[in-house]
Amino acid sequence: MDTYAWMVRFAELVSADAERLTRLDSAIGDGDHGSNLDRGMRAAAEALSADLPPGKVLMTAGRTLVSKTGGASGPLYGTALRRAGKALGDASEVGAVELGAALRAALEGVQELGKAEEGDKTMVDALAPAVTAYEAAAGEGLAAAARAALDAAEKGAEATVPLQARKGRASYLGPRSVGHQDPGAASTVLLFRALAETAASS
Amino acid sequence: MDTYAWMVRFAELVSADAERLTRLDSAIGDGDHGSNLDRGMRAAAEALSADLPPGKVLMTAGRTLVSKTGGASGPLYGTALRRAGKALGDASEVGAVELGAALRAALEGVQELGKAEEGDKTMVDALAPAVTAYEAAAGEGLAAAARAALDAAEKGAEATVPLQARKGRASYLGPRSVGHQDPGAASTVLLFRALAETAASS
Amino acid sequence: MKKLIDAVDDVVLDAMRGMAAAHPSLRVDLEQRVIVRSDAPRTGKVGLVSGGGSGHEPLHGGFVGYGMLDAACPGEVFTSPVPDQILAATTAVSGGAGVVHIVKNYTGDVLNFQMAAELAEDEDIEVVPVVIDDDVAVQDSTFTAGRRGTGATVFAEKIAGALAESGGALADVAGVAKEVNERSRSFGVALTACTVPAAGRPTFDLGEDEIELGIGIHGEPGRERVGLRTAIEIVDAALSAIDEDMPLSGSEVLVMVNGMGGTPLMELYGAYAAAEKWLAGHGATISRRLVGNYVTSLEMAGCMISVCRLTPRLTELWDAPVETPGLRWGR
Amino acid sequence: MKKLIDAVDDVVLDAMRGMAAAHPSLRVDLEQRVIVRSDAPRTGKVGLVSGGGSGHEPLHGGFVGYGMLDAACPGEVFTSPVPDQILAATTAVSGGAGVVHIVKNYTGDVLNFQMAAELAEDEDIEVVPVVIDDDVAVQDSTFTAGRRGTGATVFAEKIAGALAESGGALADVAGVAKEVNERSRSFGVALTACTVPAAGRPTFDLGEDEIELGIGIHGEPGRERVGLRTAIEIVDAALSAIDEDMPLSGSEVLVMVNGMGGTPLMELYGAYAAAEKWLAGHGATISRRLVGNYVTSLEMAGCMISVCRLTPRLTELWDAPVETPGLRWGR
Ligand SMILES: Nc1ncnc2c1ncn2[C@@H]1O[C@H](COP(=O)(O)OP(=O)(O)O)[C@@H](O)[C@H]1O
Ligand SMILES: Nc1ncnc2c1ncn2[C@@H]1O[C@H](COP(=O)(O)OP(=O)(O)O)[C@@H](O)[C@H]1O
Ligand SMILES: [Mg+2]
Ligand SMILES: [Mg+2]
Ligand SMILES: [Mg+2]
Ligand SMILES: [Mg+2]
Repeated sequence: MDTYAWMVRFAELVSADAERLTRLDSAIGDGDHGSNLDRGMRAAAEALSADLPPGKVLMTAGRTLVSKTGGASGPLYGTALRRAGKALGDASEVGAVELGAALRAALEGVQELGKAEEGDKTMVDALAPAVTAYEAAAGEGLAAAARAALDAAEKGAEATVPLQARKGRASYLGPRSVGHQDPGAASTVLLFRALAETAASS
Repeated sequence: MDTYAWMVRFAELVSADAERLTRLDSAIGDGDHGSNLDRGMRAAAEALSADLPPGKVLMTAGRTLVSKTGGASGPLYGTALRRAGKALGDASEVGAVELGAALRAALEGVQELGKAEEGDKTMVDALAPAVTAYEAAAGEGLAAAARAALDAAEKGAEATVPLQARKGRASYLGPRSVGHQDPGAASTVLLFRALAETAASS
Repeated sequence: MKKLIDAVDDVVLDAMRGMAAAHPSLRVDLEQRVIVRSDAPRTGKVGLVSGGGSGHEPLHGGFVGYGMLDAACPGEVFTSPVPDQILAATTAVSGGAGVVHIVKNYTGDVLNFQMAAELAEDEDIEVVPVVIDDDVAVQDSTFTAGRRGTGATVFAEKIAGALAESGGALADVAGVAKEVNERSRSFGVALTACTVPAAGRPTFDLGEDEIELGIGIHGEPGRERVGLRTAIEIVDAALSAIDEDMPLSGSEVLVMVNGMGGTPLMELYGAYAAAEKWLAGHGATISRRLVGNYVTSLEMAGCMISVCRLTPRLTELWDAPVETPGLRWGR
Repeated sequence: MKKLIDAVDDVVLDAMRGMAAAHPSLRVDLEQRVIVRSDAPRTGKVGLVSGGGSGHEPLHGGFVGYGMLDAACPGEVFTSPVPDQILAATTAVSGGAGVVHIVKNYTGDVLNFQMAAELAEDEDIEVVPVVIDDDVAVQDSTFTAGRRGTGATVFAEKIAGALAESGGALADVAGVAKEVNERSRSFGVALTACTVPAAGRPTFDLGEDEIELGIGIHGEPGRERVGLRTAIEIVDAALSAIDEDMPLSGSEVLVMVNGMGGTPLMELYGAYAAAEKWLAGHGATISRRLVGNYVTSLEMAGCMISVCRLTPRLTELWDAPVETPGLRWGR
């Protein structure tokens, strides 16, 4: 698994979709999620190089996100990637199983920091089912597992629409947060799309 | 000549046309001429009573305008009416000739205070030709003279459209003041419309 | 029209009620419509009175207090106050040493202050009017109404106020206000129009890609409508117009980057950075400054830049303590 | 979008450049993105640091100075600052007596400050965070992100700043900031939305006859959209919501009628008059107040009312001298 290619592709997808993410955040937040994540991932992509070990790639991306993103998504995405990188350790090759453990660590990091449960209408609603689906399909290999994770992330993000937010800015809207997709869940889909594309082409 | 009826009618006409006057003032001024004159003439109409001598009516209206209107039009209209009232003196009856002298005094008062010449795109452009036309027709009686004055005021006001302003707020616009009617000239038409209507019905 | 108001006809009065409740240091007379320092009149002190249409807050009511104005008379929104008001303010602050009227050069203001001065003279109060006409956007000429009074009004009120506070004589207080006016120039730019409550709709229409250069402070359109520009270009247009009229090279200047009401402070600071760079590049040094909303045009977006060429004496008077709702330092 | 800016991506940096040029009393580090009192660090003095998204000016950078904040870290517009920035501010003001972080309760702010505090502890700087959550428009619950931090931030920064200036210990400075937060409530109303430069269009759409009740300060929609109301009705809605949550009868209060950026001062004074009347009718006495733009939401039109139930000690700390670009008295 080429984590460098994954991160670069994630940065590209975020850049291409930044406006949509910001629009989602305008509806139930403060209208900056796209520009936040784009700023962070641009910096991350610049900080990375292809010759870093896979774990180090994710750790560097995570640290850069924390340093450059701001907002809620900076610490959350940053922690997710740092934890994932840490889980990979110094390994020079990453297989389906190792990546599964890394994704699980990422989810735990996000929940530890943000205290969100599934159903709170946050990125956790895409991340948690994606990780579970990945683990369930890990036996079929990296590409299949990543594909399953993407499907689950997409369904999870879609399922945030009818929810009332209990965490993040959207929670201030109370019942008015219903009917809109959570921007962080939407960007999490991009993380798994990048993963699926990278895994498929490797 | 019933100066009380004249002033009351002027107040009514201003009230009915206040929005149009303000719109004219928005184009080349600061968008308050209608509300200014309406505020002033409301107060003036309230301060007046039908049993005052004709000259006193105009003086009271003028003083009230000065006290309540503000802006450029307050002192200018106020002075015009005060001077006109002064010219009428204590007379209990006002004929065509006396009113002519009063109107001339009003014009002089406005020009003394505001230093505007004909062609500067101000109320003077309606007032001056109206006074001249009145004087020319005074021999035909009050109603005819007032009618002639109204015609001249209307033409004078219309003729301000192509002019570039040299006095008042419109002058700040330079060449951009061209193509709009001067609001003070437009309200001066109402003064003469009120006069013509009052003279016709007396 | 969306405004935080009750009745359209009462906006000025309601604001004065708020000033009265908020500032125990001020005496607000709702009947006469004047805002007066609570310690006025002070025997032997030259009185300093200003006024004009409302909608330029904190000008003028927010500049009443120690070291600045003794009284202000707010007219209706964008409408000069009436002579009765100005007379009431003048008598309220007259301590026997005369009263200076700071008058912005608008026909209405000039005429109403002139009538008030005549009435005051009848009551044996000596009045010296000082007319502020600093706006370079307007071509000056004796055949016209002349230039408008805008941002330099704040400079004149602060500096003349300091001199009056320290016991300056009538001629000197008026003289220093005139000196400030002569050494000051302003130029304003609007990104949006504003809405006079009584009119109910914006004074002018500006397209999404247009701005007005050379606006006044009464919601009146400017001298030229141009395409949207960057802050650096806008600051360049303003300072170039000022510099052309009053060369700045070699001067120590007081600069005000003034918001017209609806532009965030963040943007005004950005414009100030551009102004500082421009002036440094043209040989002028900023030694004093104001960045913020001081002479507004209701909720208009945009800014006005004012520059005063300082002298050591003017700097000293600028630095003197002032304590008003809108400007305060040194106490 | 019409803004007085150059490049959308540089608005915060350009504003900081302007702050740097305009205020010699501040040290502005464009690299680290922090605004620090020029006399920091002062040995033995508890440091007071705040920060948050930009676009709320003068909060927080405008409140750095004598008697208030020691440093501020402005994030991108409406985006929490990053831990590196907060750490830089914390080390810059650390005089060995510990540093208090004033944090507005937003997930992003809380997380970024928390990470910064951990980094600071690594450098042996003791940090005590105080979270401000005064906004009664948000239902409080342990299952949610809780209430937002809004207007009370100004109260906490001023009062804790006064205590820190006079030599208060770490626990006491943090304690008084917490006390202010507990005794304060706010409620905001928007008449228009605002436009984040990077987004390029208004955060939400409001009809010509609609207003938002219970807005935050980040351009986020409020808790309820209702028809246009008068100032008296709006003030009643805000103060009723506050009073319901924290009964005001019998209290001496500090009141802020805060403009969101695009509402003329005139209207804010009108609203203050209405607030004074409302409070008097409900048994509360205003003994201190602010009327103006202190915690803005770019150019949003509207206002926020904040109330703090004073004690003699809080009043004394409020009255203590302060000298910052945004708040100044007593020197
Ligand atoms: N406590 C939390 N746990 C997990 N995710 C969260 C939490 N709070 C917010 N988020 C995520 O962060 C996203 C918003 O990110 P962003 O807009 O960049 O930050 P901010 O809300 O500070 O403006 C939300 O859509 C949500 O998915
Ligand atoms: N110097 C002047 N002489 C004669 N009339 C003038 C002069 N200046 C302005 N006016 C008249 O006053 C009118 C504007 O009145 P108004 O809008 O009420 O006052 P303001 O210009 O102070 O807002 C102009 O349309 C013009 O006719
Ligand atoms: Mg956001
Ligand atoms: Mg007008
Ligand atoms: Mg006017
Ligand atoms: Mg944000």
